[in-house]
Amino acid sequence: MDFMQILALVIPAAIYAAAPLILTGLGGLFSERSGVVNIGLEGLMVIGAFTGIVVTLTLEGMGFGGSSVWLAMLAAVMIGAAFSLFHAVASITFRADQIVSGVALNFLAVGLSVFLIRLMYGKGQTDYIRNRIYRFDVPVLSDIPIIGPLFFSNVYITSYIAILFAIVVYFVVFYTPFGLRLRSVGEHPMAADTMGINVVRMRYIGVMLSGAFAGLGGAVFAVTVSGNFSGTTIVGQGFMALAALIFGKWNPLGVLGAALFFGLAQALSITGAQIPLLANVPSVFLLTAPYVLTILALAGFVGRAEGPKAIGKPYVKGSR
Amino acid sequence: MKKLLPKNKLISLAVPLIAVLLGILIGAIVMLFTGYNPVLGYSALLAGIFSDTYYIGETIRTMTPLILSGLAVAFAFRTGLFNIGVEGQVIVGWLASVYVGIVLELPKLIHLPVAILAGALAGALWGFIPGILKARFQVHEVIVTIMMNYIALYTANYLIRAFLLVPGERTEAISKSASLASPFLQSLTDYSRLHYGFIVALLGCVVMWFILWKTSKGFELRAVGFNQHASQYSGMNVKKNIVLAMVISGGFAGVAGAMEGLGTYGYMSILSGFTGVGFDGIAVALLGANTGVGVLLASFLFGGLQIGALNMQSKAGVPVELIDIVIALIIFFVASSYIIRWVMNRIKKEGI
Amino acid sequence: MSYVIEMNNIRKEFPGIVANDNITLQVKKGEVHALLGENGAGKSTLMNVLFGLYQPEQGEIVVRGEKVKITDPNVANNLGIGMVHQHFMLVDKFTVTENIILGNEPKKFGRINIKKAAKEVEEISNRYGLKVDPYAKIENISVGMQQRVEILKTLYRGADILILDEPTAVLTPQEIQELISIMKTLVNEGKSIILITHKLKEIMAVCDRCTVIRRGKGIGTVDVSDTNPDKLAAMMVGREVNFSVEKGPANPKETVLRIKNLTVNDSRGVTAVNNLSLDLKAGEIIGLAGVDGNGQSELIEAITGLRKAESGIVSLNGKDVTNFKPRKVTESGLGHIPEDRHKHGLVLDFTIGENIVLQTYYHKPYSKNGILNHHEIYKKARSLIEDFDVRTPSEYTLARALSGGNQQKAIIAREVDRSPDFLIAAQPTRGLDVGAIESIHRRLVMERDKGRAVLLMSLELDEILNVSDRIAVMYEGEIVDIVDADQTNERELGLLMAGGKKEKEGKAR
Amino acid sequence: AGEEAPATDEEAAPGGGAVEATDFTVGMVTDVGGIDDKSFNQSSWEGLSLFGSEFGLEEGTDYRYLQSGDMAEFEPNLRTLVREDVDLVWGIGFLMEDAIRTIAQQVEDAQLAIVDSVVADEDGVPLANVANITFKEHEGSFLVGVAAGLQTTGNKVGFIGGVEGSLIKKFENGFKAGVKAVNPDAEVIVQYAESFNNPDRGSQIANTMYSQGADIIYHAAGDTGNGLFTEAINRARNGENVWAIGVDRDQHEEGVFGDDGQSVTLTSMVKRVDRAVYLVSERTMNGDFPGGEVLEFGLDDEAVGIAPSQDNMSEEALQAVQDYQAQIQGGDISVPQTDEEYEEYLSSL
Ligand SMILES: Nc1ncnc2c1ncn2[C@@H]1O[C@H](COP(=O)(O)OP(=O)(O)OP(=O)(O)O)[C@@H](O)[C@H]1O
Ligand SMILES: Nc1ncnc2c1ncn2[C@@H]1O[C@H](COP(=O)(O)OP(=O)(O)OP(=O)(O)O)[C@@H](O)[C@H]1O
Ligand SMILES: [Mg+2]
Ligand SMILES: [Mg+2]
Repeated sequence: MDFMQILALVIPAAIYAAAPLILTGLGGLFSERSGVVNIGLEGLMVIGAFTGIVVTLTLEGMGFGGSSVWLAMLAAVMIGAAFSLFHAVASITFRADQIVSGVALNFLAVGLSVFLIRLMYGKGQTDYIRNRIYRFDVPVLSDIPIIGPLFFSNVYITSYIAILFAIVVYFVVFYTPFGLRLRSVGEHPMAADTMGINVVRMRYIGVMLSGAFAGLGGAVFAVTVSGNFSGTTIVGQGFMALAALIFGKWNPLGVLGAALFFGLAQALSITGAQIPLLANVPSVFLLTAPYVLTILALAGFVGRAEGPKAIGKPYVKGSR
Repeated sequence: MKKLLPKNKLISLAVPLIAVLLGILIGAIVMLFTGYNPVLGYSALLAGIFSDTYYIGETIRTMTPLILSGLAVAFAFRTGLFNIGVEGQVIVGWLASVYVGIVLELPKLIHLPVAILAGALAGALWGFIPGILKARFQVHEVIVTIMMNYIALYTANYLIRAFLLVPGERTEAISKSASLASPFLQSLTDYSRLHYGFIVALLGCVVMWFILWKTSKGFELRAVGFNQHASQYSGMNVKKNIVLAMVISGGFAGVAGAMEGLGTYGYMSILSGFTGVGFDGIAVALLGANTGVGVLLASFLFGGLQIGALNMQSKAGVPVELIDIVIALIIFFVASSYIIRWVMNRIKKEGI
Repeated sequence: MSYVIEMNNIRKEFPGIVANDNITLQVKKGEVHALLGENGAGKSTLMNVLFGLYQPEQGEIVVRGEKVKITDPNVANNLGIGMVHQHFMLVDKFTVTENIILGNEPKKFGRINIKKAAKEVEEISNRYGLKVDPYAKIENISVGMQQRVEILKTLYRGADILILDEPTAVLTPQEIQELISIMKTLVNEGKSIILITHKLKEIMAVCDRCTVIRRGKGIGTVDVSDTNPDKLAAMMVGREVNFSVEKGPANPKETVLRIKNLTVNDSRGVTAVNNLSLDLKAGEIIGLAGVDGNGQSELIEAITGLRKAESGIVSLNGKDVTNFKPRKVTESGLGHIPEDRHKHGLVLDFTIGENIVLQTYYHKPYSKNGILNHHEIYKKARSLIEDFDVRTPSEYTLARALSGGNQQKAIIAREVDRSPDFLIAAQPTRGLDVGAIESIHRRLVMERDKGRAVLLMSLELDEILNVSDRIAVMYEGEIVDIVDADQTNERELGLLMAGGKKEKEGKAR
Repeated sequence: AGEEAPATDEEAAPGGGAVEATDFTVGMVTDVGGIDDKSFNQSSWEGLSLFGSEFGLEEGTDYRYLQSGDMAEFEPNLRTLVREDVDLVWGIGFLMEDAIRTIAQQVEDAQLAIVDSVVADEDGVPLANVANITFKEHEGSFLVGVAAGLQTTGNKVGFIGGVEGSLIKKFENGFKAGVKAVNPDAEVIVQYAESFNNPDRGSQIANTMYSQGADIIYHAAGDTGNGLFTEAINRARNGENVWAIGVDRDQHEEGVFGDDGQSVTLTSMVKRVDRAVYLVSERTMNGDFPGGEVLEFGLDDEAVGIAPSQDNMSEEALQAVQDYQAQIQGGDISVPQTDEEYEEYLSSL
């Protein structure tokens, strides 16, 4: 393989692998920027993937054909948001430890979704969906030399959607009143309160947005990558998204970059075995590369990642 | 004030109990709505824990690594750290203990402790890395430990495959001299896989309590966990203590892995995914309020539910996932203890 | 005369405590009304009720003659009530403008119109003489400027009733002067101010009337022109208070602390202490005066081993302790009451007992061979609680649950009890009421008389003048002069603190 | 050989409809995949179900399965069945070897059976109360290799393995041997995914292989292999001419894309675990438990071979497959199983 070929293989694969992480990471960003830690991203992705597949299968059965996946993703957004209420109620209203509540959410998501799958289909995993989201070459753009094959050929539309979302979220968080209020609630909820901002409401919105985005992330994973749902469809992607969030320093564009970086490392770990230079490297090095690189990056040039100041603490009016 | 104290203690005890009851109750409602008979389901579950010495043996065996991984998480919590990396530390501890169990030839009295120690050291090493990164570079331990889990999984698989593989996708069995397995305990429990590891786990609870509350090192570790600035001001070496805390936490986790390697299995397989022992440890620690006794009780609950669920599936047809739901709900209610306390106080007030 | 604010018979309870018990407060339009009371008297609580953060159990609030229900800060804002909290309500990572417009953002095409906002902020700040940089981040500006931002926040919302809760506790004398003139401007504009402060001098300087509360109960309201500090203090604590610290002449002996040509950098790597030398003798108190940020904190951190000295020597009892680890310095005879009691002084989630042995837990009898002896630890704690009058339910209580003054007493008990030859007291009375201050000052003098060397760092000139024997004034990392306390006055010190001796002009920052 | 119907059809039942309820009980413990993994767990359960319904057994009591949530549950699950005195207890998959050994040694009157492995004692002697079922996967793989070797246009084919080990090596070496037999110049790219349940990796590996010019890829990777089909469909929809070869079952369905039912599945190497399970269960019911035996199911038993869906196979390939099958059965060709045997085989070509 020549270098261009390798790039043409690795870069689209990286973007493709990154899309669910980007979306989920953005979800985590909303929650954590509002001051609520969200370890439950993994569980929310599980619910999203579950919804994505079950709804697609059902709609396919009803003859919706190609539009099934899109409707399913929409459903995943809503169910994800609804499911995140579990975390919101526990950690905001009931003042539960946010990490604990997130852990519980993860357990619940896997248990509940597989339980329901058994109930609905009588078995531990679903069938494969018929109408997936498939790759395409962007007309015209894919013919541009170099850039075309790298960024506009063999792409999933969902990858573009994810990247677009990252930019939109960046704008929303840093340039709109909503963003300012969201961040203020995560940094100093009492200050926000004295300025007439409803801290509890903002945090609910933050957590539910995280559910919506992580649900979408899970659904995207399911309809592009896995094609069916079982208890092992989502294993660790939510945690990787969390890592991308921290790695990206709670900044939407940072999340985008971190997720792409993870995607690239992952793509290399798979493709590397067939790249002449890397072929003789024991596979373990390539397999662990994304994780090792992340650690090195954090220790080396990214340095201290400082989260929103009030993160993890329930807001109790009038406490000091 | 004095008079209130026992009452408060009572509430503290009642909260986890109520949480467990609520979790089980909602589990029953779920069963009812999904067409299963909750009475049948739960009696099968209970029977699957208590009805036979075999089940009791299996429950204790399941508890053993859970206790230790729970202690690992709890220890880190107590020192202000969140060790999500217990899973990875369990894996490397498992591998190291098995390796020592295979390659060394020593009398049991030495071999067994050395093998357990090897597990502890490997886990400790795996905890050392996030510890030193946190201490030196202020890298968030949560991500590093998540990453370390994957590294442990792939590395252990690679090492087994490259150096230790025998047919069956696993390492060869450890020598008898390194084994925790006990024909006596097995025959006592109708061939369950109960092994002497549970003694190690019980010791673990004592060790954790002792280190944290009885030693001056534990004093430092807790102080650093609560307030690094004050600890530094009072002359403690904050960095060293962070590293030490992660090392000890990892050590507990490594021993949990050794329990699997030297006790339950006697070898290590190539893992197709995480063992779950580490992640369950998070739940166990939380439910156990990060105390030794609490961890012990919580892992009994978790171990029992997991073993009983098998019987529930086979006898009452209820999918094992129901138990995951129940466990999740229990964690949820424990975490929301504020609301339970609030309701209890309300009831009490109105009652008077 | 009509009142702009009337709080009638307000009662507010917290679990186990009545913070406000039937308090009445009436504020006239255009006046500065002081609210005076000991720590924990219930001042902040009363103001939080007025601002809508707490709901009173009983009582009514009348604003401009109309009975109102202030259910949350939004209602208060709409009524023209603004509050500057005792602990600043500012988001560190936001800019000045962002903090001011939060919740009330001007918009343009869905995005915040930050330019317009900044211009408005500038306008208001010019109008009232509240100098701020609209684009500066809060974490990078001085406490004084942060305070101005807080005031601007209320003005931006059009408040004409301002509540200032202990605004001067964190300010330098210069900043206090500025604030006082700002308050005067505001009142001239027709605004009304409720001012909470522990400093009677300030009340005398700006306030028209003063309401005193004690232990949650209203004691009365007086015209400031009819009263004096002694009377106010007596009203507040219910007995006579002696302001001047009773102390005999110092009896200095051998040199305990010797600092030679010390240079220290601050966290950003800029020189904060510049070639500084200072000697401190047993049996004397040196006051370290200076405007905040002139290297005092860095100097103390360098002495105590918390910060690296770039060059120079610190020696304690003749032993070179430069760049020793904190523990080594402590063991060489240092006691240190740190500036920030919550950050450095205490582990808030430890019990009082554990905090009492924070410096000594590894010693006999508190531990032996690495094993703690809880019996000894709590025995010690009990005796110190007794000796230092720390008000706590028990030695097993978490430090977090104690009031600020009692937390401070616990720290002092711990540090003094080790009988260090050299005691640093950094801002030991910040935020405390006169009663507490009195006892702490007495304790410092007691230590001096026992033959200890005491270095007292404070931003309060009163405190420096009353307690010290000699006063070292720091300016831009150097000691510009050392004067005898009984031969100087506030005016002279103020000049020195502004760099006067070196004939430098301009602001001290 | 290819005409054989799946086991769910009547004719696969050698007992032939003699329906009579007996008091025989049989149970199986699945791997983590469960009875719907589209692979050997499912196949085993199909065999057991057919056996049960043929002989009038009742599902859930007379014949049933327990699913393992993870590896730690193998032994408790197996033991549950043994403790309930189930007459024959199946462990599905070589991963259960140790659990079965432990139980077999402790409970000597238990009758156990294992698929894909041989349970032996310390001296390598198979235990007397365990029936060992293995397959000649290399033979079946050889046949699909022949098909791939003949139908590749770029002389490049790929093999995706699940987890590297002696079992999957049989698939790999058989396949490679088949390819080389008919097309010595063809290159076979081999990559292991290190996982049986990661379709994501499967599709990325397939992507890489196809990008390098391989046009036919065979997988022996369980669920991971589903990624191969995803990738192949992706490419086929964009007009590329690529194929996938399925494993264990007829995976024609997995490859279907578009509306007119085309499939990217060239063929599949079926491994009739169902058949073996059925046969051994029946023998045991009839009092002929093959304990201590190592039963090797191969082409002769029609237990491995190519799948019935053959629309995508060329005439030439079909013919060649038949020829080679005859040669293997006749002993003319010894299909390599291990890397060493493959090397030998290559030099003998
Ligand atoms: N959020 C809270 N919850 C419960 N109790 C509190 C809370 N905040 C303060 N307290 C209690 O209020 C009391 C006084 O606290 P506060 O911080 O007001 O002290 P203070 O007024 O500064 O007193 P001091 O004069 O000692 O400085 C303490 O005993 C503390 O237990
Ligand atoms: N959130 C709270 N929860 C419980 N008790 C509180 C709370 N806030 C205040 N208190 C109690 O109310 C009393 C009055 O506190 P408040 O803060 O109003 O005092 P203060 O007069 O402002 O004191 P300071 O001069 O220290 O600011 C305190 O003694 C404290 O015990
Ligand atoms: Mg106070
Ligand atoms: Mg106050």
